[in-house]
Amino acid sequence: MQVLMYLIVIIPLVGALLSYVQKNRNGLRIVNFVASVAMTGLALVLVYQTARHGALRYGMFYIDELSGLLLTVVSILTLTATLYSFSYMEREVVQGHLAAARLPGYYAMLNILSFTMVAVLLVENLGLMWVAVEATTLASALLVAFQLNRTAIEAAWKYVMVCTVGICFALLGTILLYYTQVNVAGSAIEALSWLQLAALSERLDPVMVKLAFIFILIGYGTKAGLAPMHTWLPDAHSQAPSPVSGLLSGSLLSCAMYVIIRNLIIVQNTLGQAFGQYLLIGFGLLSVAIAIPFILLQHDIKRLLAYSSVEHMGLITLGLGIGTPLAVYGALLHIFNHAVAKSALFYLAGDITQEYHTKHILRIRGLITAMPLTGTLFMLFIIAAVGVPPFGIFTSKMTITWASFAAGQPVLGFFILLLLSGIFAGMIFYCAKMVLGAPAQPVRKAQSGALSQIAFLLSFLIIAGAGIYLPTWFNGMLLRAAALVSGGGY
Amino acid sequence: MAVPLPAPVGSVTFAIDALSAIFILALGLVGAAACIYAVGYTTEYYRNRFRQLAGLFNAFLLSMLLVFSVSHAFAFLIAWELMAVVSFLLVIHDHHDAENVRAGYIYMLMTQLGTVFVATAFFLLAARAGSLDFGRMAALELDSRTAGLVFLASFIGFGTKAGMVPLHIWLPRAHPAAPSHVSALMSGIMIKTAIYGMARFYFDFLGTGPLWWGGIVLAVGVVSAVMGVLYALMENDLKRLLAYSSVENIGLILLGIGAGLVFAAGGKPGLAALAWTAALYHTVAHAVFKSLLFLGAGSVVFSTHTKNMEALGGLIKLMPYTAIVFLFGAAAIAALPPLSGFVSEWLTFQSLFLLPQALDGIKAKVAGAALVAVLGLTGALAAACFVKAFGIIFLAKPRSEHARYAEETPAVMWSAAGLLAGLCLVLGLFPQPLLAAISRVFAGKAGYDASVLQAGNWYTIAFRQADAGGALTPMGVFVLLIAGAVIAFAIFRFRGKPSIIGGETWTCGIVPDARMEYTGTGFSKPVRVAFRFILRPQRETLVREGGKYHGRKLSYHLSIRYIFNELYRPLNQSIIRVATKMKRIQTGSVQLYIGYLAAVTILVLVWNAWWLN
Amino acid sequence: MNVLVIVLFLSAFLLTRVTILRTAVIVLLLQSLAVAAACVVLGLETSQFHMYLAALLTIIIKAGYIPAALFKIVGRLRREREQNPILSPNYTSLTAALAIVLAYGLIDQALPGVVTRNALAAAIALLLIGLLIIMVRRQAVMQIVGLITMENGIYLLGLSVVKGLPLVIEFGVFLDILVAAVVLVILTYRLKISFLSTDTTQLRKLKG
Amino acid sequence: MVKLKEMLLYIVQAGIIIAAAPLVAGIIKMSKARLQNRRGPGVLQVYFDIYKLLAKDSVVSPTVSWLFLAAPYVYFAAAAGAAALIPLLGQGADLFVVIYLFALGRFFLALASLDAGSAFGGMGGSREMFLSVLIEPALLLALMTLAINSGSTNLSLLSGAALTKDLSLAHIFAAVAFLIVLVAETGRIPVDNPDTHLELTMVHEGMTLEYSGRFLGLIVWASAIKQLAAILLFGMLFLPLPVSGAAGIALVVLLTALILACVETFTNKMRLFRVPGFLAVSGLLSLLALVAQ
Repeated sequence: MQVLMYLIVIIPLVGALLSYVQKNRNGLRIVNFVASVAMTGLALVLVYQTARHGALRYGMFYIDELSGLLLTVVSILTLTATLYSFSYMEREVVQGHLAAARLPGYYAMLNILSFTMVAVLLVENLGLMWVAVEATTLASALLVAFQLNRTAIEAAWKYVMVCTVGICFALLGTILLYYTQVNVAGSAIEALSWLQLAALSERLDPVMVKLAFIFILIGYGTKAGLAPMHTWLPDAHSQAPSPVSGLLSGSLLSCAMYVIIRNLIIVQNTLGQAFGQYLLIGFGLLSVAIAIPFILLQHDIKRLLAYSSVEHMGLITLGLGIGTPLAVYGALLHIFNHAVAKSALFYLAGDITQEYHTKHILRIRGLITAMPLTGTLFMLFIIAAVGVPPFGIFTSKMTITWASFAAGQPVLGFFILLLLSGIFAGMIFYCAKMVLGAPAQPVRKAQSGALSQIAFLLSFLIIAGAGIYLPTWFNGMLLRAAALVSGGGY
Repeated sequence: MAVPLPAPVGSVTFAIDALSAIFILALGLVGAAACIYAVGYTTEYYRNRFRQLAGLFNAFLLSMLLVFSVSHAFAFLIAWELMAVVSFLLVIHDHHDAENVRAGYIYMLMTQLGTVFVATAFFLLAARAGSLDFGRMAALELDSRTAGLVFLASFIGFGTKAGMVPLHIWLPRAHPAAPSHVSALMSGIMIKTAIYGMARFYFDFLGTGPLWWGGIVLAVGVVSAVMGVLYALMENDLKRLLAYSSVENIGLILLGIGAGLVFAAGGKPGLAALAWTAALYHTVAHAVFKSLLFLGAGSVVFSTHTKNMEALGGLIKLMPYTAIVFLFGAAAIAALPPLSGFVSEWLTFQSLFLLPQALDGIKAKVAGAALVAVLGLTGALAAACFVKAFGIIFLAKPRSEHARYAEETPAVMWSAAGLLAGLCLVLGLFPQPLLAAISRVFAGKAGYDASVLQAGNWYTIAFRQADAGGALTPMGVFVLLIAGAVIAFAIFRFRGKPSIIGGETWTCGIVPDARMEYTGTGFSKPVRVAFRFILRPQRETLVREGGKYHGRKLSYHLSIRYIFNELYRPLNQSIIRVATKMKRIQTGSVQLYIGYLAAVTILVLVWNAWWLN
Repeated sequence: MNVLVIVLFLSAFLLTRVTILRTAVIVLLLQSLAVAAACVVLGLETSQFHMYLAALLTIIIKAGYIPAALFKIVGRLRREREQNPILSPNYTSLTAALAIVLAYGLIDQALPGVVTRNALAAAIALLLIGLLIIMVRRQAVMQIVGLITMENGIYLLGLSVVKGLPLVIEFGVFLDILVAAVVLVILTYRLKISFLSTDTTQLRKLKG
Repeated sequence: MVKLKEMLLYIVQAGIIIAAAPLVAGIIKMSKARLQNRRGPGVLQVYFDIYKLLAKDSVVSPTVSWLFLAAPYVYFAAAAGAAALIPLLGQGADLFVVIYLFALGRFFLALASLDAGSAFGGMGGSREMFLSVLIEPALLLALMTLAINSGSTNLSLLSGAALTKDLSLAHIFAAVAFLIVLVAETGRIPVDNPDTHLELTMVHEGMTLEYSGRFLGLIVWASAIKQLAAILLFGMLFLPLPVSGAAGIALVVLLTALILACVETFTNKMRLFRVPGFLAVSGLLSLLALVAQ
């Protein structure tokens, strides 16, 4: 197990190194294919073991059910993003948007990004976690700017500035938390280990913890795309190359959310649930609400999806805010579902923009005729993303809503449903505009590459499967993770 | 039966009780006919996309079956949404027509809004019951405030799906857009899932409520019935006409339900059962004849490739079987004895007529009488509407090339519709088995007493309650009609074998032409004029100078204003306006973005400080 | 220690007034040196070895590499200076003064009678002023300077309340700052190439 | 089989009404002529007309379908069925059945009017359906005033209720309301003119314009039956029988026929779009009757 954990961290690093020195394009593919498959496979084995045998700890590395869930997300998305990258980047080169010589750099950065994300999940220390989260920003910033055109640089600039300022706040919060820890336990104890913090949590100074949590929530919330700190998100997600957009939306946001959850566990123990609830529900509602106008009036396909991510992050936050085991379960399940669905949507959007040479929604028509598989899947994934059965997001969305009612907050539950139907209106409207009808240009049946099709179908199977049946071990893992969060304590 | 689902949904239970059984029966009858029909209908029309269509169609059937059979709120919502999305995909099946896509969109959106309320209703209840299982919800005693909220939420939610005015706006767009055998299912069964939901809530979950519940349902029912049939009568698109007629029939069902609620609230268990029986009987009857009509309309479209009634005519000779089955449907929906529509209409009349018994005072009398009068009005309008539909489509001479070269559909199509036509007659003549099935719904339900509705014998349906009663003998009516026809025949042959001489229709000496025939628009004109305060007809006459010898050419365009659609416009516009304003927060300025960040931090800190004290 | 605090206040205050990029970088350099000195002082007080290490890292990264890289850019951006800032220097200074007052007020409120009162106040002031500069300056370089100032503030805060973070984390933080600076510098170059200017207010294409 | 006997009673009753219907029509015609200072045809004239029509060949347009040929039978059967259900000899039936039997006949006749493809027929059908839209609510309201107290819509119970009642104000209101409906339903002045063949004014006659010979004979007879049934309904429900038994009924019918003739003589046919107002008066009276009870 120990080896497994180290391997998961090391493989992407090695992959990055090998990619960077690789000049041969086929070699590049083989390296990345092997690296991503190996990492995903090992990660899933590790997750399965965790689910079966409980938390594992080796030095600074730690994995429990909560990080296991996130590791599932990150590893699956790494695999699909890599698979999709092959054909996407190839086409970028063919279409002349990109020099072939820059491909090694791309794959190296991609590997580093997945390394940083895995690091966020596996370290057992809030400080190191902060380091890893900041590292994800930096690794992805260059990927966002990868196209090096004006908009990409603009997006990257905003991304780095806003997120770094936000993350500075998170650092401030982390330091404050450390301060309380030192006050209680002296500096002898392992600093900022969240296991220790959670164990100490009942003795921490509530005032300071409160202050710390505010900074932490706002700081990591920036990274997780909570309104009103979400402003960078649509820019960055729309300008990055599509595989990266998928990864950013699917796993990076989830990782930031994971960090918030880790902090939340400690804070809840110290302060009781109410404090975190108010903040989380507030930010969650605001995020869902703020996404509505942008989704209702949107002309950029990738920005549409990005705002949908804001909405989903808001929903997850709401689930965490409601705080009952059921709601947290829903939120965690939602993290998983959203990651799979949204990443696939970004990939598909990438294919679509490459085919139509535009991101403008109103210039894209008749997808289902022009690109039958892509169009069909795009529509199905949109339907999945707005939370319609039989896809998983429906289950998690309704679980969160139901939890809200069950927790004695029917008004909140009703508002969630109402706001979500606003999102629904926008998403379905633009989806219908793009997918249906007769294509404007003469129909030339286009197909995506075989590997990317595999990526799409894999995502589709997961999201459809998650709506119908969750494997018992996975479900059990989710339940235990939810119990961790709402029960507080490890 | 219990099936495990991903927790925390827990295991999903399936239960089919008397209530579900009735709806499943309707689904089975209509579904079977639609399936048989589809064998003929889809091959010609959708050769390319046949597989998709067939798959979705079956998924649609399955989803409706699930809606009727699950007994778990979460599973119900899954089935409910599944039904919505599958039917949405069916509505947009022919997506090259932008109108269909728009119809599908509006449908999907309204359904989603409806689901918001349905889910709210379920969750409100389930939160009290502490379980999502129907059994636990039914066992719950609710306080009146929650019960009222649940009632309103479920009524709005299910009402959207049922297509009650003013939440009906999707229905006349979506039903015509789908392929006809799907329209048949949508109008026949899908909107009845909402009735099922209401019945589930009002029987099982909520129990007897206050009087205003029934009042609201009755009011909405009246408006739906009258507006639906008025719009249907104004319509010249065959399938839209049928769709609006569905709005009307939902109104009629709601009248039954409303009366049932009033009776239950007024402590008249027998009459409450009677009124609900009326609603449920009409549900089944409408399922049969509306599907039949949609299948008939499908056949017409299949042969003529147009839904515009003004372009049809004379099909009775070209498509004789389709014409006969359509006539059955039209007569049934116009509630003519001895067909199925009459039985439910009679039951509804009885329950409305006895409405004053549940209440005291003059107001109740007037209200009851007014409701009966409105029901009569609706019935007469429906008759006018279907005289128009059948007359303009099937009778006289073809009005266009479309109709002139129509051919009878394959036997599989008209015989499928024929099955339903037979059912109309069976349900009209032998209502007892279905009534017996319906009466089982009330077994053990507080506030309902089905024993009032005793089937006296195999040919009579009757009810008797303290100082009220009534009986109907459809079979007797049928026998009398046969006897009357025999007498008529005898009279006809009284002076020997008749001879029939051919002679053109008299048109003041000119050779008759299809263009002289009365049009659908013309046929509905008197009603349009009389009801102009609701319908707000507008006409545009364009005068163009014709050739030298022809004088002027007139083109005439008539439209009515849908006052309920106009309710939505300001809403829509204000949403867009607000959204446009809100979008300004994303200015693109990175400094401002960081400003937001700082501002929210300060706000939260201040809130925190304030909250501490 | 008090001398350092005065230097820090002064540097922060100065930053609000400079419009020439090179001067801003020099001020930043000074500020970082002051922070490093604070580390050393704290090391003397607590006689913890890792404080010296932290001071060294601060000098290498914040007073060494980052200013060097910024100088290099600024050398390329000859014609760039902070013109028409969003908030004029006078007002910015005024706000900064308010921030300092606020910092003291906050500390007296939250931690009355703390020993390192002045250092803490300086830290919070740096944080707020850094944030302020990011919000009211157009030039990319000025924003980077603001960010580093903010970072310095947080670091100083850490120093003054918990005597610095554990070493491993400290390393990580420094690494991140280094990489962040690299990334930002690269992006600034790209801004110059693509937009012919490093004025960030022209980044207004992505909205809505 | 008791029921069989009952059924026979119904049929016998229908037979009597069928036989008597042309007579009543003739009586109305004659009394109308007398009121207008004409001699007019004899009371048996309608029989003669029908007899003559039944011997004639029918001219049928090639445009029409089987429906056109079947409609007279349905119309006749519906009228005869309605006649059988008036509670004279038989037990009577439900009120709504009678009303919907009328609707059945109307439905098919209106369809038939569209079948020949002439504009007159369509106009007649359209107007007939329009009138029915106005008549039915008014008719139901008028009958409701009675039924609401008896707690049943069974005609025999209703007529029983009428017999035992004194002539109250409410009763008179209701009677007048029903009379208005009766005029409209049987297609008489001021709603429709049974004697006209002027294109723009005819309603019922417009629908039957394409019929000739035996078919027309059937329709004329059926119309007479329907009229008699309606008159009987009015008489049974709203007029207290002065003498019991058949004589009483005959008297009531005569009286009603006379009233109809008077109405026809003293009013003019009104424009189509004034009819709603006319029937609204009926509705209003019914409501008054309801309130006055």
